[in-house]
Amino acid sequence: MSTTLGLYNYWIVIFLMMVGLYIVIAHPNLIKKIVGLNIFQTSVFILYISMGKVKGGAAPILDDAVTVYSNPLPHVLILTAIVVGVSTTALALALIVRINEAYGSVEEDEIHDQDAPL
Amino acid sequence: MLAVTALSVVFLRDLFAIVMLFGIYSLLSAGFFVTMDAVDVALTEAAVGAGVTTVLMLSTLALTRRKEKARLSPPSLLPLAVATITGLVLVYGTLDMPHLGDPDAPVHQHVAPRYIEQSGEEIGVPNIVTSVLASYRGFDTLGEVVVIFAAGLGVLALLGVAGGDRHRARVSAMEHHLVLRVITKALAPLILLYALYIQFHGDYGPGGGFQAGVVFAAAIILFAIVFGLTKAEQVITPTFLRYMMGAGALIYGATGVVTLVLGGNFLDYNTLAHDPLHGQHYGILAVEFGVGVTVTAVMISIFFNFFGRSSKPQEEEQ
Amino acid sequence: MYIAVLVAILVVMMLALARALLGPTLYDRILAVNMFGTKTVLLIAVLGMLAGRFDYIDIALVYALINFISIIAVLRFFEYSDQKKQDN
Amino acid sequence: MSSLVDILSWIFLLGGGFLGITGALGLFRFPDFYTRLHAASVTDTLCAGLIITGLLLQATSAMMVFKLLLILLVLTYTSPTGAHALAKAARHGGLKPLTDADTDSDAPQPGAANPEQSQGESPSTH
Repeated sequence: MSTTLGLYNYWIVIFLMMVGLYIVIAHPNLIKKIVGLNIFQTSVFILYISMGKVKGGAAPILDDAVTVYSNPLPHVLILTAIVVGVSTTALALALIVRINEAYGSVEEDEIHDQDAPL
Repeated sequence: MLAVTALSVVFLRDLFAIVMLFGIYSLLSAGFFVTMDAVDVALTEAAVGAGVTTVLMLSTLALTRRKEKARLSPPSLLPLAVATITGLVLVYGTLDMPHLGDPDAPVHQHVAPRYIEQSGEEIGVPNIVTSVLASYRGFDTLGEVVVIFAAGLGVLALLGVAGGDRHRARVSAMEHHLVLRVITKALAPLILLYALYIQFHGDYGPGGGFQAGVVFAAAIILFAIVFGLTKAEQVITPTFLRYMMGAGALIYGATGVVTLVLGGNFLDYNTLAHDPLHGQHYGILAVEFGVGVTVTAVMISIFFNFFGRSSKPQEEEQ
Repeated sequence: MYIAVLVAILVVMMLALARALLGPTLYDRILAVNMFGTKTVLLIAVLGMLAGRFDYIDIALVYALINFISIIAVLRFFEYSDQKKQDN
Repeated sequence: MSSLVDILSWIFLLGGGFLGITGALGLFRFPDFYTRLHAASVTDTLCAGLIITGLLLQATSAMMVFKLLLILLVLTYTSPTGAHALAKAARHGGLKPLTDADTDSDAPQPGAANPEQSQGESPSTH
């Protein structure tokens, strides 16, 4: 029983990860792929953060009244990762916009079709 | 709840609705971060996920089309199978993972205790996340800032090229919306002020350059949405933004160089003042300021580029 | 007692989520997202009270601000994409 | 004295929670967009106000009171504005309010009639 509860978080993370993966693999629409990537990304964030949690711990801001803190290291990594994530997402979206301008479509198979005669 | 939201993303075809759902998803995950004590992360996710990402995705949607194409052939089972099998393997892997909240887990044994116990004396900043971010792992963060800078450059290179007629974006559709204008006028300065508070209060509470930069950019984005791009670009010109993008990263790097000149290691703030604690404090302030400037400038210029395009295709399409 | 309020807010969030999933129009979804955001602000504020650390209030404030911005952005772009459709 | 404040704050908090649930039920059950908007936005504002006021009475430091007041201010500003803008956008987009005529004749109202197909479509059909 305790195993299930203790690992519940990880399983949710894995489920989200797989949903993201599925979207990326299965959907031809590029924007939807980006959303899938973002879901995947968030699931990794959640994995890190839940690793950093210490039972009974408080937020890692020094305070005389508190003795147990959660692990600050994952927080740092994820904090920067989120901001970097949004800039890479923006880059990907910019690419999509350009693809749309060049091909008039954001569907993967249509783009392939247009490339085929070349 | 997260799982439900994610699942529904799979099935919905209207991309607009998907983006809405993604906003909810990110709100949920930020709520999760709060319960996991990661206040800084929640703050970042709040500003980034719910604000900037949604806005960027929306403007991309405005540039492309809203509906996902209906698929003719039934979805093949291969991706589902791949995902399921990978998932099962990963679940098998978690059986060996330490339980949630277990204080003896390997993650908590390595460097983290040192950060928690020593940072009060070595850095003198109450927020451990800030001291780890800007001081202990200063190199990492410099790298991240450069990545953000590079992403900003990439977007500029892709979208900044002049193309088509851009004057449509100049006039906002919300120009006539009186209530919105008044509220925006009242709120935008408040948001800017609050961003500054987050920036400089980051040593003591949740906050810091990354979050402040995003919130600051969000205020400008709000202004640009309601009052139109022309007015927003009068406030902050694109050229100025381009300089600021570089300037932030430079401030960060320069702090490192200054410490070198003063006889320490790169990004060793102890040399910045006679008292190492004060030195650390100055160093963190400078570095966080650099981070904030770069993030703000990159976010705003990314948005301006997307937004400047978003009114154009009216003429170009067909 | 805080717990009661927390549960109430969670129930509200669940209902809003259901509305966001069901639609039927896009405006319903936007409305649900808006409500969801407001409730997240309250949730975090109450959680902060429960934990006795007022740093949480900062986050709630940021949420309140960002939520407004995203709603305005959604409306702006949605109105726009509508116009585009009518033009064609 | 302090117990009185406590009781007051509990009343505020519980009232807020109750209103929240009411509003959400309205959001969930009402027949068309405008009624839902009404249910959601009106109760939402008051619910947020009550809960924040309840928290205010429990606040321990001046900074906290200030921040809570700030949240209250922001919420009272933004939430009605958002609702207003939303309603205006919906009206502009051509979503028709449900009137007596609709309910009498059971006529399918735009948007709710065929959820899967009409998602987001309804504004452009008018």
